[in-house]
Amino acid sequence: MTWIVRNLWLIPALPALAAGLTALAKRHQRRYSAALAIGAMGLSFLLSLCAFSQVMLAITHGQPSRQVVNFPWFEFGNQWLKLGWMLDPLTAIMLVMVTFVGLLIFIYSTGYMAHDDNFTRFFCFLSLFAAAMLGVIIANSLLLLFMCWELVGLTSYLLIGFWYHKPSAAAAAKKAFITTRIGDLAFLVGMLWLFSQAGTLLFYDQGAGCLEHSALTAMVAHLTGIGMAASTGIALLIFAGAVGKSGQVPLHVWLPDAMEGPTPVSALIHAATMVAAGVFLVARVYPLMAAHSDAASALSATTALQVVTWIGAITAVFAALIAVAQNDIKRILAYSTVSQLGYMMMGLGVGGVAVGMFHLITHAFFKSLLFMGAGSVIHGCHEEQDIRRMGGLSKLMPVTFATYAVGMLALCGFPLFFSGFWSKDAILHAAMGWSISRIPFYLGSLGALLTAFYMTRQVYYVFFGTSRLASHHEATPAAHTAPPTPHESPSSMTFPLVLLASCAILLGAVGTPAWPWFDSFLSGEAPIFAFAGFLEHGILPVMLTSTLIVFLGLALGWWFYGRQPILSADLPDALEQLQPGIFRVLQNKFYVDELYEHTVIRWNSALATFSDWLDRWVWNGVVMTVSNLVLGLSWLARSTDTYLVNTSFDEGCNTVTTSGKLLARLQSGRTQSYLRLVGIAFAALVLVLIWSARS
Amino acid sequence: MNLTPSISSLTVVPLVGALAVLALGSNRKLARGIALAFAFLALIFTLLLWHRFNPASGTLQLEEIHAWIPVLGVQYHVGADGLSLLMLLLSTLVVPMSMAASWNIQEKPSLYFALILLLEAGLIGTFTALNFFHWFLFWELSLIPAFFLIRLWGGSQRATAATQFFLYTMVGSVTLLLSFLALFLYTGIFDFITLGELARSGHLLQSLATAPHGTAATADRFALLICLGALLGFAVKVPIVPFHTWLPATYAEAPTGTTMLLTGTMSKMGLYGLIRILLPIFYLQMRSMRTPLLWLAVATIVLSAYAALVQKDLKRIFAYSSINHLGYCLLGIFSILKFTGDDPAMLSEKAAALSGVFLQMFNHGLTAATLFWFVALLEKRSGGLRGLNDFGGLRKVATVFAGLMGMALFSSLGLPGLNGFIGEFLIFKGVFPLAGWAASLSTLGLLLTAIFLLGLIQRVFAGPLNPSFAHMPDLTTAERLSLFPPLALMVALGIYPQLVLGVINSTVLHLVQQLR
Amino acid sequence: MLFTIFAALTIAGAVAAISLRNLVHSVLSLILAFAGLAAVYLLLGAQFIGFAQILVYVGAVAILIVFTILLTRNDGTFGTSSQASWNLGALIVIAVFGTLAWTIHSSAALQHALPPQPEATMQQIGTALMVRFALPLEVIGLLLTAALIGAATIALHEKQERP
Amino acid sequence: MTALAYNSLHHASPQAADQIFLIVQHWIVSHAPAGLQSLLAILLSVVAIVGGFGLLFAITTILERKGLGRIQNRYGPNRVGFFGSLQPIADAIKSLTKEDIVPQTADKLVHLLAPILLVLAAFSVYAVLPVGRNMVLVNLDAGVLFFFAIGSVTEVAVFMAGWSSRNKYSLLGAMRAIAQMISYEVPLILSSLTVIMATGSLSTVTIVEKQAGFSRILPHWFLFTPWGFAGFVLFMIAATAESNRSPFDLPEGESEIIAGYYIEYSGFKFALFFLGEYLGMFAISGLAITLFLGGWNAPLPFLTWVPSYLWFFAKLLTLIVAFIWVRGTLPRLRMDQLMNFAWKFMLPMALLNLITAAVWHFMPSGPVRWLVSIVLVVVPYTLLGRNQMHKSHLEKRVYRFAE
Amino acid sequence: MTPLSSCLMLSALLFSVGFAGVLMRRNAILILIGIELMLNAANLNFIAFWRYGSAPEALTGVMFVIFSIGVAAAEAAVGLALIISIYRHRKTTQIDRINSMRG
Repeated sequence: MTWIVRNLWLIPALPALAAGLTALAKRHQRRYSAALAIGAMGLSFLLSLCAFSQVMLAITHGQPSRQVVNFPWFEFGNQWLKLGWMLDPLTAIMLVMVTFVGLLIFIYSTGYMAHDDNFTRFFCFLSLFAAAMLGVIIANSLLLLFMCWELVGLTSYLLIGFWYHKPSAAAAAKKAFITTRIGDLAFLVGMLWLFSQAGTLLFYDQGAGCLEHSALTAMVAHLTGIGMAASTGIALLIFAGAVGKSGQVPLHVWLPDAMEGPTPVSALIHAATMVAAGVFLVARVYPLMAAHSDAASALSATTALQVVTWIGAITAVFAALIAVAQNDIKRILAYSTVSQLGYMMMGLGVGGVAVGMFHLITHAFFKSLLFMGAGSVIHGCHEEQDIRRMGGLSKLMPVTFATYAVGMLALCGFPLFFSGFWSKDAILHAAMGWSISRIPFYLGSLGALLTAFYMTRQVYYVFFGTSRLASHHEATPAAHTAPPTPHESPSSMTFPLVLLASCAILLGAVGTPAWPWFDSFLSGEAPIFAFAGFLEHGILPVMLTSTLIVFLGLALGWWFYGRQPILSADLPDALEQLQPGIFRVLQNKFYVDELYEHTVIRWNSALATFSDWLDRWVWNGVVMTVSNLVLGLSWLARSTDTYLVNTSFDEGCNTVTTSGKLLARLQSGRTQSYLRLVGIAFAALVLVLIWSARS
Repeated sequence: MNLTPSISSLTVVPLVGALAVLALGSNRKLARGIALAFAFLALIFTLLLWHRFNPASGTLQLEEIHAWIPVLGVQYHVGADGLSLLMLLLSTLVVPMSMAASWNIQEKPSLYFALILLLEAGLIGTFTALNFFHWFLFWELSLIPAFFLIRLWGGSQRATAATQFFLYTMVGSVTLLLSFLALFLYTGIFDFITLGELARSGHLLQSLATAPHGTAATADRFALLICLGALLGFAVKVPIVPFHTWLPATYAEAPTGTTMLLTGTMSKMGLYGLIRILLPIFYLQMRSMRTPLLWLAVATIVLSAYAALVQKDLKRIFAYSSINHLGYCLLGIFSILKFTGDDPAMLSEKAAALSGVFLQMFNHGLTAATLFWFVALLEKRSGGLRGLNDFGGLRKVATVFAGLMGMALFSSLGLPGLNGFIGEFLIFKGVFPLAGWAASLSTLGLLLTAIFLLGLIQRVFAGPLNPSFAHMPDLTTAERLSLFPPLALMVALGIYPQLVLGVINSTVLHLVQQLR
Repeated sequence: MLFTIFAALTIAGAVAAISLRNLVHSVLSLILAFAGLAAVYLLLGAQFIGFAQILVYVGAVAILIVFTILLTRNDGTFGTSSQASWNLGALIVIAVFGTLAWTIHSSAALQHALPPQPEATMQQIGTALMVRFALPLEVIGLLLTAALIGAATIALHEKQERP
Repeated sequence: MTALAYNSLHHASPQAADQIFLIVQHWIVSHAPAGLQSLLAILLSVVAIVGGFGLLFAITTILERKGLGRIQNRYGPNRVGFFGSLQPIADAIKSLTKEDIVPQTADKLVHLLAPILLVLAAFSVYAVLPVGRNMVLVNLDAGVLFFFAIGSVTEVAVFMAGWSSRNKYSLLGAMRAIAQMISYEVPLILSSLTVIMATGSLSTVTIVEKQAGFSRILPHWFLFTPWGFAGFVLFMIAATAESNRSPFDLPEGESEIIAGYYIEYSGFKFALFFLGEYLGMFAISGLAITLFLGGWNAPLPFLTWVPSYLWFFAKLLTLIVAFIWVRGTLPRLRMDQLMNFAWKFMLPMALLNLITAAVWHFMPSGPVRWLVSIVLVVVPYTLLGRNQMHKSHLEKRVYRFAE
Repeated sequence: MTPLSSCLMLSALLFSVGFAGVLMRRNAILILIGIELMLNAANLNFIAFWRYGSAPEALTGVMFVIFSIGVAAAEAAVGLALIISIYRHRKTTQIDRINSMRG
C-alpha cells in the first residue's frame, strides 16, 4: 500500500481544514482566506495527480487497480461499523477533474467575487464544498458517501443562498436542499436496505464488501414481496438519490432556480461537480445496478439500468426543450446541464461506466467553461443576465467570446475537434446498440439537435448584433447616470477560461474509438491504439448521423437568430413568433413547478393544517371533553351535595350539637368541679376495689 | 476510602444546592453564582462517575442498596448502567445550560434557581433509582418544581399551560402508580430488577393468576391492563401522539430556560422509563401490542412534523420538532419488541436500534436544549418576540448568531457530521429490518423536519433585513463562550460517536439479550 | 409522744393554711405544717428527707408562694366558694377521708411486727442516687432545668407589655 | 434521735487544756440524776453556745464600730469604759429599756415572731459547728445540709418581718433580701459542694478531721488547693451577700430604703434582729472555717499544742475583721449588678469549680494537677470577669426595682 | 394503733385537708397550697412504708421522696409562674373566673 493510498484522506481534509480556518477568519482578511483556500485546493490537486499517477502505474504494471483502506468508526451490538476510502481509476479520474476544475473556479472567484462583502465566507463555503465532494469521491463506504453527499447538499444550500438577502436566493436554496433531500431519503432507505441485506456498507472489503460478488449474488437471489430482486429495489432507491442530486426528471426543478447563487458556484456545483455526483454515484454502484440473477440474461440490461436509461433519455430531451425558450443566460446553461446529465445517465444505462463517465468529464470542463464565460459576461454587463438585453459582446469581450465559443461547440458536439463530440458520440453509439429499445437513441439524437439549436440561439443573442444594454438602462435612468459599457473581465477570470477551453478541445482525444484510453483506464487495462476502432460495427454511421444532427441544429439556430441581427430586447423571440403556444409552454418549463405547487406542496400543507387541526381540536378536544365532563360531574355532585346530602346532614348535625351541648355542661371550665368528680370517683373506686376484693 | 462520589452523593448535591440558594440567595448574583457552582459540581460528579464506570460491563454498576421499609419491600436501591449514566450526563449538562439561559432572570431569582436544582435532583434520582418506591418519589419530585417554574415565570398563558401540564402528567402518574401497586399486590416486590427477573422466568404471570377469580387467561389480560396503565404514564411524559397536546403549550409558555430542561431532560424520563422499566417487565405484553405501538410511533413522527410546519411560534415549532425527534426513539424502542429468537443478525439489528435510541435521546437533549437557548437569546434581543414572521434577514446583523444557530438547526435535522445523524441512522438501520414499513414511513418525518427548519432559517435569517432589528447585537463573547461547549459536543459526537457508544454498548447488548 | 406533737403541729398548720383568710398567714401556717412534717420525717429516721423538706419546702416553695402572693393582687373576695359548692366539697372531702381511714383501719398490711430502725446514712443515699438511681436523677435534673426555663418564660412578659 | 457527742477523754495534760470545757461539762453532768444527764448535757452546751457567741456578738459590735471609725478617720465609741470598751453593755441596756413600738396596722403576732424565729434559726445552726476538738453539739450525718436548711429559714423570718410591718420600705427591703439570699444561696451551696465531694461526707466533724495533718509545714486545708481557694473566695462573697453585709447591704441600705425590713422594729426586737444578723454572720464564717480553713486545726505543725477552740475563734475573728474591713472599704452594689453578678459570674464559676474539684480528684498528684486546676480556675475567671467588666461599661442603667 | 397506721392516718388527714383546700377555696394560690399538702401526704406515706416496710435497705421510699420533692419543686415553680401569667392577663387569681375552657 503506497503512501498516497494511505493518506488519500488528505485530499478532502485539506480543503476542510482551509474551510475551518477561513470560517474563523475576520471579514476583512480577504487575501488570507483566498490564499488559504486556493493553496489547499492546489495541494489537493497535486495529491490527486499523485493518486492518478499511482493508478496509472498500477495499470501499466498489471497490478490490481483498486486499493482500499478501511477503519472502524463506532461499535453497536457485536459489530463495528467501518468506514474507508479507496483509490481506483474512477476515483482517480474524478479526483483530478474535481480538484482541477475546482482550483480554476477558485481562482476565477477571486476575480468574480472581488467586490463582495462576504468574500471570506464564500471561500469558506467553497472549500467546504470541495472537501465534501472529494469525500464523496474517495468514499469506500456507502455511509461515508452518503454523509459527504449530505454535506455537499448543505454546502450547495449555503452557496445557493449566499446572497441570502435576496428572497429568491433564500427560497432557491431551500428548494434545492429539500428537493435533493427527497431523493436522499430514498437513497437512505436504499442504503438501509442494502445494509440489512449485505450486512455492510463498505463497497470493497476483500470480498466482503457490498459491491463484491458474494453480496451481490445474495441480493440478486433475495426476492421481495412483489417479485423484484432486492438488488433491483436497492439500486432503484439509490438511483433516486442520484435523480435528486443530478436534477433528473422529476426532481430537476431545483437546478435552474439554483442559478440564484454566484456564478462560480453555478460553475462548480451545477456544472462540474455536484450534479455530477449523482452520475458518479450510479457509476460507483454500477455493479449493483448491473447485477444479474444468472449468466443467461447477462446480455440484456437489468431493470435498474433500464430505469436509468429511460429517465436519462427523457430528461435529456425534456430539459433541452425548456432551454430553447429561456432568456436567462445561466438558466439556459442550467437546463442544458440537466439535459447533459440526462445524457450521462443514459450513457450509464446503455453503455456502462466508461461511456457515462467520459461524458461527465468532458462535460465538466466545457460546462464550467461555459458557466464561467457566462459569469464573465454577467460581470462585464454589470450583473445583467437576460440575453435579450445583451448583444454584440464579441468585440468588447474577445477572450470571453473565444473561449465561450469553444465551450459552445464542445457542448454541441462539433465534430472531431471538440471533446463533446467524442463523448456524446460514444453515448449515442451505445444507445444505438441497446438491446431493449431504439427510442433512447432517437431521444438522444433529438436532444443533440436541440442542444445545438439553443446554444446557437444563445450565442447569437449574446455575442452578435448590437448591444441592447443601453436601451434597457434607458428605462431606468435613475440607476446609473451614464449607461455602462461592457468590458472584458480581469485576468484572474480569463486565465481559467483559456485553460478550460484548451482542455475542452484536447480532452476528446483520450476517448476516441481509435484510442479508448478512458474506457480501458476505468476498467484497469492498458489502452490499445488502433484506428480499427473506427471501423467497428456501427461507429461510423453514428458519427455521421450525429455530425449531421449537430450541423442541422447549428443551421436552424442561424436560420432563426443569426440571419438578421436582433435589434431590440423587447421584440418577441423568433420562435415565439412562429409558435407562441408551444413557446409559452416551454418558457414556463412545462408548468412542472406549478404542477408541484398545486399537487405535492398543496397536499403537504393541507396535511400540515390537518395535523395542526387534529392537535388543536381532536386530541385536545378529547382532553377538553373529558375535563368538561369531569367539571359537569362535579357540578352535579355539588348540587346533590348542597340540596340533598347537606340538608339531611344538617339535621344530623343539629342532633349531634344538641346532645353535645348537654354533655358540654359537664365541661364547666372550672377546675374544682373536675376535681370534685375526681374525688367522688376516687372514693368510689377505692370502695369498689375493696368490695370486690372482699367478695 | 474511595474518593469518587457515589450516586447518592450526586443526588444530594443539587438538593444541598437548592437549600443553599434559598438560604443564601438574597441577591440575584449570589443566587445564580451558587446555583451554577452546584450545577457544575454535579456535572463534575457525573464525569467522575463516568470515569469510574466500567464500560465493558452491561450490568448495573455503582449500586447502593439500603433497607428502607422492609415490610413493603421498599429499599433504597440505586445503580447505573450505560443508559443511566448517559442520562445523568445529559441532565447535569443541560442544567448549567438552562441556568445560563436564565442568567438574567429578574423575578425571585433565588427561588427560580433553587427550583431548577430541585428539578435536577429529581432527574438524577429518576435516572438512578431501581426501586419503584423512591423512583416514583423522584419522578413526582421533578414534576413539582417544573410546575412552579412554569406557573410562576411562564408567559401569558402560563396558568393554563401549567395546569394542563400538571394534570396531564398527573393522570399518567396515577395510572403508573396504580399499575405498580397492582404488581406489588400480587408479587410483593417493588424492585425493578427483581420484577424483570420474575417476568423473564414467567413467575410474574403466575403471580397475577393468583388474583381473585384469576386464571391463566385472565392473568394475561390483567397483565396487559397493568402494562397499559404504566405505558400511559410514560406515553404522556414522552409524549406519544395523541397524548402530546400538553407539550406545545407547555413548552411555549414555560420560561425558555425551563423549556430547555423540559425538552432536554424531562422528556427523556418517559423514554428512560420505557426502556428501564416497561421493556424488561412487560415485554410480553408490549410485544402483543407491537404493531399498534409502531403505528403510534409513526404517527408521532409524521403528525408532529406536519403540525410543526404550520406553527408560527418558534418555541412551538421546536416543541413539535421535539415530539418528532422523540418519535424516532419510540420507533426504535417499539421495533425491538419483535420476536426474533436467537438470530444473531437480528440481535445485532436490535442492538443498532437501541444504540440509536440512546444516542438520539442524548443528542436530542443536547440539541433541543441548545435550540431553545438560542430562542432565549433571540427573545432577549427582540424583547420577547419569537414569532416566525417577526424577524427577517437577521443574518446580516448577527452573522455569528445565525451561523451557530444554523449549526444547531442542522444538527436537529440530522445532518451528517453533526450529532443528530448517527442516532437517527442507527435507529433506522435497526428498525428497517425489524419493521421496514414503519422505517420507510418515518423517513417522511426527516423530510418534513428539513422543510420546517429550513423554512425557519429562511424566514428568520434570510431575506431582506427587518428594519426594526437593524441594530440587533450579535452574540457577545460571553454568550459565544457559553455556547461553545454544547456546539463543540455536537460536532465531536457527530464525528466520533464512539465517545458515547463505547460506554453504552455493553448496556445495549445486555438489554437486548434480556429481551430475547 | 413526740410524734403526736409533731403530727398535731402539722395538721394544725395544714388546717390553718387552707382555712385562714389571709394568704400570707396561710403560707406561714403552711411553713409550720412543712416544718412539722420534717420533724415527723426525722422521727421516722429519714434525716436527709427531713432536712431536704425544710430546705425545699420552707426555703424555696414557701418563699415562691410568698412571692406569687405579693406579685398578684388579691381582688378582695377572699374566698371560699359559694355555700353550695362549699358543702359539696366538704362532703366529698369527708367521703374521701372516710374511705381512706376505713381502708387504713381495715388493712391487713399493718399487722407486721415492728422492724428495727433502718439505716439511711448519707453515704447510702449518695451511693444509691449515683448508682441505682443515676438515670432518674439525671431526668429530674433535666426536668428541673426545663421547669426553671419554662417558669421564667411564662412569667417573664414584661417587655412585651410595655409600650 | 440526736446523738450526743459525748467523749470522755482523759489524756495527757496538753489535751487537758484542749478538752477543758468537756471535762467541766462532764463533771457537772455527773452530779445530776441519771435520767436527766443527757438533757442536762445538751442544756449546758446550748448555754455555752449562747453565752459564748453572745459575748462574741458584744465584742464584734464594738470592734466594728471602732474599726469602721478608724477606717473612716474617726474615733468611734470612746466614752463608755476604757476606750469605749463597755459600749456594748450600754447598748444592751438601752435596747432592753426602750419602748417596744408596734405599728397600728402591723400584723402583731407575725411582727413579734419574726425576730424570734431569726435568732432561733441563727442559733440552731451552731448545733453542727465544731468549735473545737470534740466540741460540737450534735455530730449530724447531714450536718452541712442541716446548716443550709436551717439557714434558709432566716429568709422566712426576714419576710415575716418585712411583711408584718405594713411598711413599703420594709416589704421592699424584705423582698430584696430574700431575692438576694435565694440568689446567693446557689453559689454558696455549690462552692461548698466541692468540699463535700472531696471529703465524701456531709458531717462537719468529718470534714474538719479530713483537713488535719500537714505536708511539711503546709496544713491540709482545702484552702490550699486551687479549687478550694476559688471555692473559699466564692463562698465568702456569697456569705457576705447571705448575711446582707456591705457591699451587698441593699436590703438595709440607709440611703435607699432606710433600714429595710426592720424599720418598724425598736427596742428589744430590734436588738434581736441585730443579734440574729451577727449570729448569722458568725455562723456562716464558722462554716467557712469548717469547710475551707481546717476548722479548729492549727495552721502550723508546731502550734498544735494551742487549744483547738482558740484556733477556731482566732480564725473566726480574722474573718470578722475581714468582713468589717470590706464593709469599710467597698461601695454598695446596685440591685441589677448584684443579680447579674450572682447569675452570670458566681454561678458559672461555682459550676466550673465543681469540675475543677473533680479533675483534681481524678488526676494523679503532682505539678501537672496543680497546673491544670489553676488553669481551670484562672481562665474562666478571666473570661467571666472580662465579660462582666465589658458589660458594665456598656449597659444602660435600668432601674427595675426602684421604680 | 401501730406506728405505721398512725403515720398513715396522719397522711390521710393531711391529704384530706389538702384536698379540702383544693375543693373549697377559690384562690389559685390556695389551691396550689392544697396540692402541696397532698403531695406531702403522699411523701409521708412513702417514708412510712419505707420505715416500716419489708426492705428498708433498698431505700426505695427515700429515693422516691427525693424525686417527688424535686418534681414538687418544679411543679410549684411552673404552677406559680402560670398563676402570675394568668393574673397578668385576667387580673384575678380566682379559679372560678378562669373558665375559658368551658365546653
